[in-house]
Amino acid sequence: MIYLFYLFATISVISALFVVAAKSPVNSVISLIVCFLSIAGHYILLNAQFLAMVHIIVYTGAIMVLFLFVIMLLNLNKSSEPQKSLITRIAAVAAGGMFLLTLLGAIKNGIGIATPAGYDGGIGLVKSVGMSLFTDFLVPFELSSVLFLSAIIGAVMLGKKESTAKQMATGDSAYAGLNQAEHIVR
Amino acid sequence: MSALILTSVLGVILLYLGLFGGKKLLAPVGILGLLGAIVLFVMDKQYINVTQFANMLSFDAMGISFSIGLLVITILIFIFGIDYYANEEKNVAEQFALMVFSVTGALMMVSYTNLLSLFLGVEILSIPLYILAGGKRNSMRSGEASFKYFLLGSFASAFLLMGIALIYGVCASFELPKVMAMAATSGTNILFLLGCFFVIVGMTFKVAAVPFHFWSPDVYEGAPTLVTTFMATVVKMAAFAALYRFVTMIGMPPAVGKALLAIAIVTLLVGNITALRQSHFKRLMAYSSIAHSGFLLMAILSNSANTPSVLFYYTFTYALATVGLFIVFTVAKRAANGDEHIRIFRGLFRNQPWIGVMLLVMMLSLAGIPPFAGFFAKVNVFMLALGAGQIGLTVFAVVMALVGIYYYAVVIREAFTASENDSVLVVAPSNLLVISLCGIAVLVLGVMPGWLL
Amino acid sequence: MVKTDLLTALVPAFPLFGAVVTAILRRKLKGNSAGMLATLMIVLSFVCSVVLFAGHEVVDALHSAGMHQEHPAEGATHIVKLFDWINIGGMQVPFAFQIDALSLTMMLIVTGIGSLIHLYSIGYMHDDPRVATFFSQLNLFTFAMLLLVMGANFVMTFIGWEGVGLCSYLLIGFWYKTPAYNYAARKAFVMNRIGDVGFVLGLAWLFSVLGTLNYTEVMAKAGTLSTETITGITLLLFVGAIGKSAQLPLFTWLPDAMAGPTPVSALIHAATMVTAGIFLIVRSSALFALAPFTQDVILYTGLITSLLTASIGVFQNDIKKVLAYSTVSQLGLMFVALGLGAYSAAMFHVTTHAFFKALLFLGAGSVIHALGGEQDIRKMGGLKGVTKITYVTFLIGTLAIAGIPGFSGFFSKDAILMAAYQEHPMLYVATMAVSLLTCFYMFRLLFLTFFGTYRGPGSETGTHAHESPLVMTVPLMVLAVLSVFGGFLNLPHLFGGHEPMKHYLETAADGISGEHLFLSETTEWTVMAITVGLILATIALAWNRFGKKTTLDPDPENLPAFQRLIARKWKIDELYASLFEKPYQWLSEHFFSIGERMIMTPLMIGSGHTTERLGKLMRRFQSGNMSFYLFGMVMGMIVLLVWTLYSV
Amino acid sequence: MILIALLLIPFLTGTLLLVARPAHSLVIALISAIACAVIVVALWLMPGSEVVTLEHSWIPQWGLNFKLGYDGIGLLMLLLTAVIFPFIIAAGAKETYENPAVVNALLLFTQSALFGVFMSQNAFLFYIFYELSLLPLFFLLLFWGGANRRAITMRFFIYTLFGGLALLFGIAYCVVQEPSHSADFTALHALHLPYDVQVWLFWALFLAFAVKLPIFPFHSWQPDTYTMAPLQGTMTLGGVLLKMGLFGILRFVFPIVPEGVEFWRSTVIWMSIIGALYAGWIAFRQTDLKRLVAYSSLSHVGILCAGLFAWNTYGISGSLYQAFAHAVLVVSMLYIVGAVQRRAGTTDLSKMGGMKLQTPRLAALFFLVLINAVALPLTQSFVGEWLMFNGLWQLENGGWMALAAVLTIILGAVYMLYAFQRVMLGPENKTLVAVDADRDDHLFLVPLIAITLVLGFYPAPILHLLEAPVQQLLSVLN
Amino acid sequence: MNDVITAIRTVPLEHYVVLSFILFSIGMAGVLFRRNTIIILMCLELMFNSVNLLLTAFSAHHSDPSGQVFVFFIMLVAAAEVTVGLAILVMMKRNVDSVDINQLNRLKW
Repeated sequence: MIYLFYLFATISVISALFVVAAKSPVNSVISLIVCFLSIAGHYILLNAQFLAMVHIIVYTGAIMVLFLFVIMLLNLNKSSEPQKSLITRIAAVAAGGMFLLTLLGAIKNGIGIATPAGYDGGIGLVKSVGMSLFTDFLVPFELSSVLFLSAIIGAVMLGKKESTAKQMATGDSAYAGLNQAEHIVR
Repeated sequence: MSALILTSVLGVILLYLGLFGGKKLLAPVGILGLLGAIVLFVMDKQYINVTQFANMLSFDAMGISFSIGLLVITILIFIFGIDYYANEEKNVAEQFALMVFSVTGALMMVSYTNLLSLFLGVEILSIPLYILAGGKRNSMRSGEASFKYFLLGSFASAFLLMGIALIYGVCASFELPKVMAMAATSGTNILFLLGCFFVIVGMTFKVAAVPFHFWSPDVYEGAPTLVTTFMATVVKMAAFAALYRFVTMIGMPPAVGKALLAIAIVTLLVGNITALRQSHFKRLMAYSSIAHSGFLLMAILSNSANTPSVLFYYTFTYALATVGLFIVFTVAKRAANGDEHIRIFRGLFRNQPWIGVMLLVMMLSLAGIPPFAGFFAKVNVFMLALGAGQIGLTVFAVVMALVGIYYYAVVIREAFTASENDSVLVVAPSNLLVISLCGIAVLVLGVMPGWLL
Repeated sequence: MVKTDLLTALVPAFPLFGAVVTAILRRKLKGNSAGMLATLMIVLSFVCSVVLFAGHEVVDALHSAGMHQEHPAEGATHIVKLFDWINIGGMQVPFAFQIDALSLTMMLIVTGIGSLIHLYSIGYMHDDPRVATFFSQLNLFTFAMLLLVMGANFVMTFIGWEGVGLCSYLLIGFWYKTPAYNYAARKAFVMNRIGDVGFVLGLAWLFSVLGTLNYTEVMAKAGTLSTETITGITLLLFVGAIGKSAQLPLFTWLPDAMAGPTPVSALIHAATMVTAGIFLIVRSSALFALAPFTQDVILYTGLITSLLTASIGVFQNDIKKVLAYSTVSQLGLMFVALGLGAYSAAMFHVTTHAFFKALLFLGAGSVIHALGGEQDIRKMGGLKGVTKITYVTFLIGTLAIAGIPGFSGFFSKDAILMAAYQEHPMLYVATMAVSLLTCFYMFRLLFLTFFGTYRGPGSETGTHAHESPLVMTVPLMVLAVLSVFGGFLNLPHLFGGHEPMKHYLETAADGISGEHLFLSETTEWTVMAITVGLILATIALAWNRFGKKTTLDPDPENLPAFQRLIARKWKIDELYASLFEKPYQWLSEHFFSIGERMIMTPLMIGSGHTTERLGKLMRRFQSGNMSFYLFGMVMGMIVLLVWTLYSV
Repeated sequence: MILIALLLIPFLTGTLLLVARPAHSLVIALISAIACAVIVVALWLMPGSEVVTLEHSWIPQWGLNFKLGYDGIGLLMLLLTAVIFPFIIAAGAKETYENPAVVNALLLFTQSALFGVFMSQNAFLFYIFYELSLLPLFFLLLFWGGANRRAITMRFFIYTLFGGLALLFGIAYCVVQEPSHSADFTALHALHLPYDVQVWLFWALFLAFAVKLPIFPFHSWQPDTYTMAPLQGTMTLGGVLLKMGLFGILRFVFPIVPEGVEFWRSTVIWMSIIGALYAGWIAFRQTDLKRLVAYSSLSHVGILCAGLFAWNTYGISGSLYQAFAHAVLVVSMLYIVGAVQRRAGTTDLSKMGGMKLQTPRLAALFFLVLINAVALPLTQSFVGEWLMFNGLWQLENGGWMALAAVLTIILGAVYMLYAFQRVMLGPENKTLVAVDADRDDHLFLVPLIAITLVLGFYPAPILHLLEAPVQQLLSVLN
Repeated sequence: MNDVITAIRTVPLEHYVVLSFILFSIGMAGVLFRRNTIIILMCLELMFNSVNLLLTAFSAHHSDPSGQVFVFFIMLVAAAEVTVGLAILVMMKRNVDSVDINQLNRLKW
């Protein structure tokens, strides 16, 4: 069992790294999908069957496709992304590393979470999660509809194609040179 | 709860209104709906102080006062919206609706008793705002603001989530009472502390505290003024209420207290000092908002019985003044053909004495000069901090308050200096109404703070 | 009693009334009316004083007791309290007058000589357009001087003290168009102020130890104080006296004060105000008598001052300056007397000096008037034929000041010389030297002015010169009479007198009762003879040098070095200028240019600028670059995390 | 009720003026100010009315009460304000301002705030009025100030608020420490803080007043501001506003941190005295008449503060008495400055001289004002200074303090007479064409001079007022 | 079923915590590392997912379904966010013709 965990863990970490490192966005997407799948594997290991399914459907099925779709739509699949300067990248890696170190250092003496006595392996099943979702978590569930509605409105509002590019310029003309003109009247 | 339902439904109604061309009706209906929500809050006695919906929300005294405050501010912004969107054809309904949705999220944030409600509240509050910030679709600045806000906001959300997850890991529950009970016993658990820390990171991002403040000047500047107003007021109120709830829940372990203290200090410093050399009004207000976050964090830090009322008084009066000022700004900006430098206020008093006086009142309130509301707000914060034994912090805050007065005074000075060219300021009646309401409220609440508490 | 109170209040009230009325109506009062009114007021005041004097119990007592009063009569001191002036906490300073022998003497001098000088001024100031103002100020001065002498406590005296200083300032600078006069006025006021500092401090000290400032109580309690305290207090009071009475080191203002109209010089800078210092010391003689060190200081200050200024007087060419230095010198002599504990002698000299110095000043004024404003004695001469009355009276004044037996100055000066001799023969020699110098320069003055031939410009004979009108000469004559017979006020035993003045004053000033002259009559006669002989010799010397002078004296610049130094007043003015004035100005300028402009203001502005600069710097962090923002957030978070989690 | 009236009369009149901008604003303002003066004088003359208290619940949640009242010291301050303000307003008659109605309104607002300061019995109430008094001044300076007014106004505003915020901190600290949190002075005065707290809290409470007065190292704002401000602004600042500093010291510093005062007393006294000497010294070489007056005020104030900190009957009552004198002095002196400026067209001393030839009456009035400035006996100033010197003397090492303090009377004489000479005396100024003081000038100055002389001659009414409260203050010491 | 239970328990909770931290850090570093907005968005998703994993692990550990419900909500929110984010991205791409975050620096100071 633990070997399976290690396997999935290795896959997810490597694919995650690849997401970050990949030159082409499509490659990133693919590795992210791999990563997500491996995470789904973890879910299954944890007997969270419902989550595993939803995860694959939502992430791999919807979100990642959306990503791919956008990449295609905007024709971003060029590895022409200008690299950040070396210093920035080193700093980024250092920051990530330091952050990880800090976190790991924090738990070096154990996480201090006691193992509960009783155990119910079935909580990850659809039935259990569903019960919880539609009883205790009903209100958030309903309210999340608002979230989606907003997201939809947003997508429509922002994603709609604007008439011409010229308007952009005029819209901003008032700001022209503002940064330069920012002298303080004293 | 009925109010939550009402606001959610109100958003949909507004969308439909927009769909069927009732543009003129948007704001009135919105205002009516929000008023209705206020009425519902006042009426719905059965929910008061009772943790409802499987420990998701609890409309206790603090929740209700903040909710009503939020709704009042939103109403004011809606009235502002009448004039603000008067010349716009597209997407007006959507923007109003998004604001209503956002308020719904804010209402959740101020009365959550479950970390899930907090998280959802934050997201419901934020996602409409990401969109609203990009509301001026033909403006690069608006887009940039939207994007910055979104990206940084999501980034912060990730931390918030991480924090919640860690807390859950230790406490095995998302419900505040249970977490509180666990915090009492295992408050020093390292994961728990990490969790608290990350949640605070997420929340302080929303209140624009240093070092998570970077978004605010840029977003304030780029977003449409109305949205900026909304962000500066509603978001701040909601986020502070949420932060306070969270802090009381975890009972302020020393490590968290230290983190908050450090954040408060740098926030005060950066907010006030950076604003000194700022002459772009919206950015100035952003830094001012950061600075005020610093003061509010002091109140949070003290974590005493008075903190909620002080927080409410502070945020509400701050919001009133900010709304009024942004409207004055909009008016002046129009007269100055879109310039946003503070020099646009020049000649304001001569041109429109009443508006000038109102600007003065609101600015002074923000600066914390008596007898305006900001004064008692600050005093109470100081007293809370002193009550908690934070003498050094208070001294520092006092010095920073002094620095703060300077940049407000600079704006006042501009407004009360005669201008070279007499451009005519046109103030729509609705705007005049809001400005006057805000100004007078700030004054009245400053003189009689008891009426609000 | 009521009558006394009323009269007492009226004495200062008249001049005050006169001052106010003439000031307010100065436009309306044409011609001599202002002068008349003012003079009338002083005369009324004088009359009141005389009535008071006559009604004074001590006078009766002295008469009835054949002037052999051993102990002051009961009721010799009469306090007239008008109201509580400053009354708070333990401090009670009533607005009260003290009527006793001392104050009555001074009142009589002030109002008496004051009346004469007022009268004189009517003529002297006749042509001045601001004559009413002049009289107003003169009246005000009299008022202040009366307060000074009549006050029943130190603070009352201080009111007058400052008041006369103010009037002195006003009157010195009366002709305000000339900057030099204004400067002189300012100098006088400031120097007086320096003395006042001492006075105030002395009073504060006195009050803090005794809890009262009323003369009667202070004198009664004086014995309870330690010697150190008394020495300190008296030294401070003496500083006040120095300022007012123009002693070293604060004497330089008095010669400059001659810028004022001559009657002013006569009244203020000769007869009354400058003697305030002596008055003060006599008034508090009970204190001074207990402070031997202070007395020594007074003695030597007086001595040095009188020698120094007498020497300067020899080389002065301005008629009024000569008199001014003579005044300082005479005041010095009075201080010598005070230092020797001869309070009565000092007061006696005050009185006679008031007579003859007023006379001399008025005479000088008459001369100046006659010559149309000329003050340089080198340009005078031969006036005795033209201005007869002036000449005669001036001559009498000169004789009096020189100490020719029979004249008032002789008796008073002799008393001081005797006291000096009694202390130490060397002191006698020194004071004698002062007398001789006085004698010399006074006769030089007399001879140069009235004898010889006219040396002035424009005319060979000085034909345009004319005698002054009656209104001016009458006071001269009265004063001349007083100068002659003033000495009988305090005729010493030696000449068969009973020293009535001394006995009278004894009732008021405790110090006087402690005086004892124990020289034998022979010694006294011998000393006196030597004195007179030397004086006569000096007169002869003066006559020899200046009696028939027809040519101009050499310019002081051409004198030999040492004489030039003296003629330049020992360069004391220059010394003060470089020692005090220059540093004062330098400090004033540099406190401003360095202290304010380079430290204080930059500190204030700089702190603001620094903050602003910091703001500018911090603004750079808001670079607009998202990577930076993200990085900033993360780094901030890491720092916070490390700091909070690992340091708990 | 009458106390409320005092607050409202100027405030409402001011509002009226601001809104309606009538042509005869000066008259209206003057009537209002005189009405206040009448009320206050009536309060003063009515026996047994020395402490009137009006208490009303204000912010029940924080236990704050709206509490007005006054003791002898408060009454003196009220009297001072009420008496001086008609003059300050009347001084505007000669000025040619744009929008005189607004000026008058601002002045009336200041007056209202000042009344509030002197009557409030609650620390927060005090603070509110204290800061409120600053705002009208801010605008007065900003609109009607002289050269470089924008920067200087800002400096003045911020510097004063710097002190104000320190005070706020101090108040907040005390209120927190005090169990009832009511911020009532009575409660605060009963508070007994630990010694080491008092030692530092002293500065928090004192700083505001040190800046307001201002005393030595905190004075940098003052000369520029006084010089730049319009005449009436300077009058208000120097005449009345700085009295709040003294009053505040008596209200806050002495009763709340007596041990702190004890600890810092000689430091403060020396600071004040050094400042007084320093300013007096500087005043001498000033070429601008107004700046000279500014420094002279600074010098006077130093002595005021030193006297106050002598903390004995004479020191405090002398200081308060002198406060009154100083108010009268500053107003009259500045009026003279204004009169001279109008005639000579400048305040530059080096360009003046010989004015007396053409304006003898003005010169006479100037001189009468001047004698108050140099604290000649029988003027008000003398009584105050005399008491203060005595108060200082009675301290430990008081002799040196008194000596140093008394030196200011020399400095005062030097610069005042110098100024007088530069302006008025000297040979005729051919280019100058000046009219003499007219009826208005007399109407303005003569009453002030009369106050000076009358109260210098008969100070009992005021001193009597101070006796009891000063004793009460002193009882804190034990 | 017991097999499953024991199976789940064979992996210590710490492992999940560490894994989650690692993924989170990688995501975070990615956000800092890349300039391409779309990849940054993906990195954000990665961060969310690490949290999901953690929550699920905790949930399983505590036998409490609410953790998994929370994950469900996170997915929900993530979906909404991605929607909005990509919409904004599209808008940006249209406006400035770039998805490079360093191009977005008009708003500053």
